[in-house]
Amino acid sequence: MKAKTFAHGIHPPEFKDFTAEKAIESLPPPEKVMIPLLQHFGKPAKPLVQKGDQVNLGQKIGEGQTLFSASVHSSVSGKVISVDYYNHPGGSPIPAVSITNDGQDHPFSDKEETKDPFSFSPEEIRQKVKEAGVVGMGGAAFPTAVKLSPPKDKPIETIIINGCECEPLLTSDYRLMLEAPEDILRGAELARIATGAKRIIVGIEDNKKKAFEIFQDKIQDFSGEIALLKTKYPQGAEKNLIYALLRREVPTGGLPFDVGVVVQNAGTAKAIWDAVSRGKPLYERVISVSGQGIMEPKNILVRIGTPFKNVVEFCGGLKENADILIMGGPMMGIVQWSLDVPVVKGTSGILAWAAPRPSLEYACIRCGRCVENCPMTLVPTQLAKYVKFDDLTAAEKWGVLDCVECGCCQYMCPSKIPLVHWMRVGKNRIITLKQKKSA
Amino acid sequence: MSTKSIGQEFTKGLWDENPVFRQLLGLCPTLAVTNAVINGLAMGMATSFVLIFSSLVVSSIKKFIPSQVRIASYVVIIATFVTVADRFLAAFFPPISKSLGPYVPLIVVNCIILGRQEAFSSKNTVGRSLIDALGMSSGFVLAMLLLSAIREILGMGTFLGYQVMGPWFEPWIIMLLPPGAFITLGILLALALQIERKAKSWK
Amino acid sequence: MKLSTQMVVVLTSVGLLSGSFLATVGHLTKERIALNKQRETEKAIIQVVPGIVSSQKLYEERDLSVYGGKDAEGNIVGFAIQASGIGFQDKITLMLGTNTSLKKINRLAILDQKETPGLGAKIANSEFFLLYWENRDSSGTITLHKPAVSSPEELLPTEVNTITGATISSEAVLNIVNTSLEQVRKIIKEGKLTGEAQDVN
Amino acid sequence: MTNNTFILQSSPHFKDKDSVPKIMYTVIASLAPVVAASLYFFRFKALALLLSCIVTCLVTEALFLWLRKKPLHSLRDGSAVITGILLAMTLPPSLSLEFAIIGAVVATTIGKQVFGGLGYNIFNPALVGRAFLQTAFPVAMTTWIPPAALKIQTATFATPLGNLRFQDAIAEGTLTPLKDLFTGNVGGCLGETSAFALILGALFLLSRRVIDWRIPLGILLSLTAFTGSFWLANPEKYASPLFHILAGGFLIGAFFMATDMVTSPIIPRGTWIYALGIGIVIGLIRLFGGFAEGVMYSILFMNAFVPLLNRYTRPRIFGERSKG
Repeated sequence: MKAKTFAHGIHPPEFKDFTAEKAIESLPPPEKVMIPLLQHFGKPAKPLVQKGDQVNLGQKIGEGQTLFSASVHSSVSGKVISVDYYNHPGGSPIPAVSITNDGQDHPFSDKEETKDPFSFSPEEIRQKVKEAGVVGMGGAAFPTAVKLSPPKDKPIETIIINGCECEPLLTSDYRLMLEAPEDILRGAELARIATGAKRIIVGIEDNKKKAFEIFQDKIQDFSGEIALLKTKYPQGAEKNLIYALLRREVPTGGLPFDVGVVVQNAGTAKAIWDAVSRGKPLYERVISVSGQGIMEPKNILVRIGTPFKNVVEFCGGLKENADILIMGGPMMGIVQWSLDVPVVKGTSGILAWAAPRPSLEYACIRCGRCVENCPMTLVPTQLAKYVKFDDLTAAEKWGVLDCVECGCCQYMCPSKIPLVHWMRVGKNRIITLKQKKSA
Repeated sequence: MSTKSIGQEFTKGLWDENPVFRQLLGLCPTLAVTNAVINGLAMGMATSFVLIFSSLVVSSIKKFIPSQVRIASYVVIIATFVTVADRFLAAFFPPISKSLGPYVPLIVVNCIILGRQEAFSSKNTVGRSLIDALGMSSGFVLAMLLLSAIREILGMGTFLGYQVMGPWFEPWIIMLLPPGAFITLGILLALALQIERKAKSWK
Repeated sequence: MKLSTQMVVVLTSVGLLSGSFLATVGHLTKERIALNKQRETEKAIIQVVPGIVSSQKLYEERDLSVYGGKDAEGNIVGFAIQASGIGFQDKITLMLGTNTSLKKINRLAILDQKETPGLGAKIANSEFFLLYWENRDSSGTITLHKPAVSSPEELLPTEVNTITGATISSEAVLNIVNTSLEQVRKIIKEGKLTGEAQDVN
Repeated sequence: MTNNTFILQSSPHFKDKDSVPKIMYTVIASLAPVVAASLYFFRFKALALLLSCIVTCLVTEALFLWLRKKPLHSLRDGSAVITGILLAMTLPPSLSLEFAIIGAVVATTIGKQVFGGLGYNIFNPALVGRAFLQTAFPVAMTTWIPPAALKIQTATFATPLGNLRFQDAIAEGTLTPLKDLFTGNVGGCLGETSAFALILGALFLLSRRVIDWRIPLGILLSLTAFTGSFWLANPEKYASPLFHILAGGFLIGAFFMATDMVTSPIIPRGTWIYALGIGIVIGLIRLFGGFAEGVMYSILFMNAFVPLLNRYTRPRIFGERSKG
């Protein structure tokens, strides 16, 4: 079978050996959790509890406000000690519910649904997913219920399960695929039912042969297929994944809906299954704790709201020389200034290592490597120049808004120009300008 | 109306408002004919002649010229003196006339001259206009001399036709060609700007 | 005075004054300019046809004039052919002195050229180029010797020298010479050359 | 254990090991065979020219950095050394050193520093230096000596292309054999004689992905098409494309000069136009122009179009629909 792929992209070192063969361990619930009310793409949830309230495991503590929002659930049972701003891995403080764990936290009551989950109607599935506060687990944390509600005029044909995990170091999805393949496929089946799609395609990179074989075996029971993809970054980016599998291009500014596709991360598929089959809210997730700066890299199942500190301590702590801490992958992850931030729904990994000395920035020597590797076929160096000199019209015309911030350009840049930074600046300025205009 | 002293009126053309280095006017002849000092000098003199006499005439008849037709009148006046210069050169200095080619008639469109009429002579007295024209002419001749001296010395190893470089010197032919003119002028402009900046920082 | 009238009056008078002034200047310099030109041509003719005392224009067309050089008795002893053609950069005008049979070139002079200074412009230089044109046999086509030689003795009588690095300019001159000789032969054959052309076979 | 202080930076946090100095030193390494060939063929003359060009480029660069109050450590990026080597490789071996020094000064100042230094220049600095020399000292720049290894004693010696263009080599049957062109046993500039050494260096560059393969290929294709069509029509008068490829500065130009990153387009479509343009202009100059060799001018000519090409060849953005 020939591995499929897209044009451009890069091959950063993988470093997956740290954790690839380590089975998922469970982190004991911490004494205190801080659960941010915004852990997703969209508006923050409205708090449903007050200081002093007693909450149970899995109890809804924040209600999703609008369509683009998701509910938040308690990950322990105990007492609410505050509802206030708290550190957030995104950078700026966000309102969060702090809960002390009373240790009563018996495992989640697996009250089996009396009804066969596959006989639910699309509307029922969406409702249960929404109720459970499921969001995309790949990192962007887009509310899953929204993704399962395609507009009427855009019939969905295919559900793609994203098993690429193209970011270096991360292995949480890989472990899930090895340890719970049925749950992922069942979740995919539910997504198929909810969107009315005809088939499921699971895309797996060819550096995860083991997972690929398991899935090839398990897929027999479902109406779908497994596709082998070339190991390449950013193979897991939605638009590039769709192109690699179906040779369809999502139009600029559009969504996968526009080409009849819904993409779900493997972890998300499992969360959908848990939510629909057992009514289990999304209050824990699997993360990879890895990197040269971590004593014992591991894959662990963590309650949402657990401080990074507890997670890192569970993995033997940081090495002396570790001086960079990242939530997410090394290509798109966000640096953390402290270990005192909580794990959120979008946390796919916690990485640490000794950062190399920052390299000197040279003038652009127009080598064209950013152009050659941009998965969106943009011209990053030109865009950066337009943004730098505030020619936003040109920047927009040259497609700055289509940038997915994957970082391929900056990874390859021999002049070490912070291209992604300029893209973000450009996008921000253009969007702010547009909001001002429409206001 | 200008409020400068007579001395300032003259010296401004040499540096502060030097037509070539500071105002970047009249660059066409500056680039085209400065491949030998004699040509540069002749061009400078011819231009000076036209500038001085046009300024005199324009400043003395400025009262009679309605502003709607002033440019047309200036051009006629300038063209008259240009033709005189051209004929004079052709009659008495045929070799120079030949090597300057069409650039003498082209003095008509030299911005320095029309510019001074418009900016100065049409607003000032005859005396002041004369001083201004003399200053500007000197500035222009100076620039032409400087440029053509550099180009002739490097391009032929001579100055006004006299050998100044030793026999070891291999002439830089590029300096006689248009690129040499651009490169020399560019470097001189950069120097002028630098000197100006330094002078400002001292003040 | 109305503005429009004033405009007309001013422009007319400025124009009239300039015109009359220029007419005077033109009149005063006209003769001298013509004289300059004539002298230049005469000088060139005497230079290329040695030993003559006067000359007479025998033929003229665009880019080609033929002058007859006369000795003290008024006999034509040689032709001076003024011809122009395209060089490397611009038009080249030259004066070619031949004997009356057009079979021998006395000398060559370059009247006007705008070739690359220091390179193609050497065609106007005796030491590098014109020296090699003296006393050439022009009964057939003259050819260029490549690469350049350093003394006329190294050339065949029907050959002329090349300028190192300026082959195109050298070729251009050669071309003008060969073409004009051909043309003049034709003109003589057709009997269009007025004046007494002697010794023409 | 948790008193580590963390570095804050924006993503991506991984960076490729390639850097500007690394690229530059790779280019220098790739020039080794060419330099070795020139030293072999022209001995001491080649060494003297090479050293004076490199040293002058470095000194001039340092002077300019000092004048512009820029950090001197950017001298270490290796770009000045490349300019020096490339300039030396395009000079005739008989050139006196003072000309080479003038050329190196011009290359660094007018070719590079007046635009703002590395990354900002429009024209290939080495070629600017050479063009200046060619125009300033045309005779010295077109006087050739036979390679020392050839052991031929003649006063004047023509390059294979000069021979073809100005001495009717085909008609007289004196066209340089392809074998000599390949090994480099011919007259010419220091670095352009040996096709073998050039191809060796070029393969190294291509394998390290330092140069864009489109540029040499594009130039090769268009030059072959151009000269080939004339050759097929009249082989008595025109030389074969293979001769044009192996003779003169084609190989060094196509692989080492036209591929200069700073002065070539960044977008593949522009790169093709640029490369095809160079090939055609080379053909035009060699067949119909006033010079025997046209590589230098054609590259400089197309360099001038690079900013325009970059501006008008925006690639189709992924997912962008073609306008109806």
